[in-house]
Amino acid sequence: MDMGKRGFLRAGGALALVATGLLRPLRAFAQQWNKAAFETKGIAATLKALGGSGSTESAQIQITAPDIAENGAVVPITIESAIPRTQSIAILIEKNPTTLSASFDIPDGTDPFITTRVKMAETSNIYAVVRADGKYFHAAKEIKVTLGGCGG
Amino acid sequence: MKRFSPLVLLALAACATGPADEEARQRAEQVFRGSFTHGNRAIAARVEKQDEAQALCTRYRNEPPKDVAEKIESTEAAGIRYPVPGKFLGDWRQGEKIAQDGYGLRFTDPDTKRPNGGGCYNCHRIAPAEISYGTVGPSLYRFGALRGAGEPVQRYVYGKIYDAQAYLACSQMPRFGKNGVLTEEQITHLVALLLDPQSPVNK
Amino acid sequence: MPSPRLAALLIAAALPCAGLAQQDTQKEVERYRQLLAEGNPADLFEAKGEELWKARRGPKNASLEQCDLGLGAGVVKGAFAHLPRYFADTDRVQDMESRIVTCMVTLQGFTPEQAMKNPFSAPGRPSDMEALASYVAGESKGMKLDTPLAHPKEVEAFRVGEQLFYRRAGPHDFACVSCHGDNGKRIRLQDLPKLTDPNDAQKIFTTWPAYRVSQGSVRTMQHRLYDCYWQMRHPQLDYASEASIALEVFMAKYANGGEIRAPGLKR
Amino acid sequence: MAEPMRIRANMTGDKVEVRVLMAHEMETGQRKDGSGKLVPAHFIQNVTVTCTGRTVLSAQWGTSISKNPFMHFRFKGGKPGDKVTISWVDNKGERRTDEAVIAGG
Repeated sequence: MDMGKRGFLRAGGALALVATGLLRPLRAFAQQWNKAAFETKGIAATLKALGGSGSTESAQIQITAPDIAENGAVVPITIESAIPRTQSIAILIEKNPTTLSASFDIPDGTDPFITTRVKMAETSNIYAVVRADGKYFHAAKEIKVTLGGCGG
Repeated sequence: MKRFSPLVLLALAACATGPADEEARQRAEQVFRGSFTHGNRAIAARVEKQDEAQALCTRYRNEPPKDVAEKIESTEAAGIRYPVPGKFLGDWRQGEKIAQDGYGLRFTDPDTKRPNGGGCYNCHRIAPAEISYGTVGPSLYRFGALRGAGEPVQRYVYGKIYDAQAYLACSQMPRFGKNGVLTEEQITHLVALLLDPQSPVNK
Repeated sequence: MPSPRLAALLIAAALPCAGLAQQDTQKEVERYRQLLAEGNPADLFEAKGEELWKARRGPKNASLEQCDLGLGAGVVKGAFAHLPRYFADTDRVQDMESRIVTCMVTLQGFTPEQAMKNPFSAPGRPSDMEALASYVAGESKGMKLDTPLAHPKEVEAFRVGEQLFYRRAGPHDFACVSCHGDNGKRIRLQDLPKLTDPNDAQKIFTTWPAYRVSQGSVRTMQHRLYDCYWQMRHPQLDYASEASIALEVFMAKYANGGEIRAPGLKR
Repeated sequence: MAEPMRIRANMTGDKVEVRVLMAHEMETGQRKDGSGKLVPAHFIQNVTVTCTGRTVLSAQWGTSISKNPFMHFRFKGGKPGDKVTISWVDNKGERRTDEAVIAGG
């Protein structure tokens, strides 16, 4: 694709965007990527790789997602924690080839709330794992992934 | 002003099967042949020529007059090849796989050794475990339980899958046997899926 | 042995009703679609399309900004609402995509082959056309579709499109009407609009191009038709072919009056 | 080269609602191309969001985040006119940073 300058700006309104390309310093990514956790299979093993020895089921974690996904490539999911001092939220998908999908660090001042979209290889339980005050809590929900279109 | 008035729509629709339509039909055939030129010629040849039922159903927009309908039904019925008596019921497990599978005969389906699927769930509810089913055709859930599974029903289901237009001219259902989409054996597996008391359809 | 027809009458009894399960499924699928709606990745395509539209490209090193999409050279806003339409300079009816191709040829100096080389993206191979079409369609968002049917060639395209809509062929005996002739039907879990019913057509036709989550990309109306014919076991529909445009003219007539919500978001 | 993100940042009460779309293939490493070869994994691994120099969210992602990722979250302490800066880096070391100005409620 032979495109010229990539930056553009939409002035005014809620949609404002400035592309600054490569200008950000590397320290923005001082945080490491937890390779071990992302390559682990299984809920318990992944929890361990994330640093938890065990976790308690909690009704204070709310998973909002459809019971049925029309397509497994894009499954919308919202996780909200009402547990005081929530520090991180992780999304685990039991039957995916690798269990851990994402982990979000929630600093003070940021709501313990995250919406994203995940891929699901098949119908599976998804787990929301919350670390709060150093302890681990979780909630789970089954999402059915359906065949769509004319199939095959 | 340029807006298409309902009246014009009506006028265009009304002349759908009149003689003035023949001109539009011929022009459409010309356009059709000129619009699939880059693909597989064998597939193009297959769709350029319509068989009698296709041509009649196109002409009457799937609502043929009674005499035409009867002609289509008797012609199609005469073409059904039935298995020997007692061999209508195949294996419902294989039937379920065929009902799920949509493979075959598309221009990206080069593997002609892989059997074609029936794609039945695209249009029908069948076994209750599959929630992703279509509604273009009627629900077939509990088909055998509701209608029995004796020889006349077996024969009917086989024939209906083999050539739906033997029963209803211009049915939207593909003529799976007549057009060689499914083999006779595959059809017996589908008969079993619908009629076998052990099939999840009838549990 | 009874005739097949008689057997059918004997056997066809009241069908079991679909029951609650189906409604629950529909409700959850609807929820899935609602949850997706808060962020449409087609936004990314619109932005890229705008940039491409304004970029100097091709042998003539020109942008597409002077493209005449039917409302005069340089007018993008609202143009999509009146497409397809007849264009005097090419003496044919053109849809948005074929018209963009024309502009890429006349303004930028691409050959038609170059301009139509990659209309449908594949993973790792993005398509400029999908971005350009998203941008142009997006510039008519909120407007009512109002395609003309005045010029004799527009009328002819409608009548050809109508014939093609009902034309059954191939090993599955499919025509467009096989799936789009009734209200309230679906394939698997996907709703099928009755394209000759203005209520359905207005809601659906005006959401293309659309980001398709199953394909991870914006797909255009040309792709929708190509994909339908693929499912119909027809050969590959030529890009921007006369048949494709005739079908668009036919569908647009029933969709006229519908609010443009393109680029949309779909399974 | 990476395409720009689409960022919306709006005030809702005393909180900033951030919605972002990122253009990325998010290739799993398990898909085969036309010739049957596995396409190598290519996915965003780290995302960082800052507002006036303060980190308001950081994330680690695996291959099962959907193609063209979307994310929505909210934080306190921002005001209209402030800039929200979002950066990502993927497993091939490609990176992208974009900014949006917080709009009023």
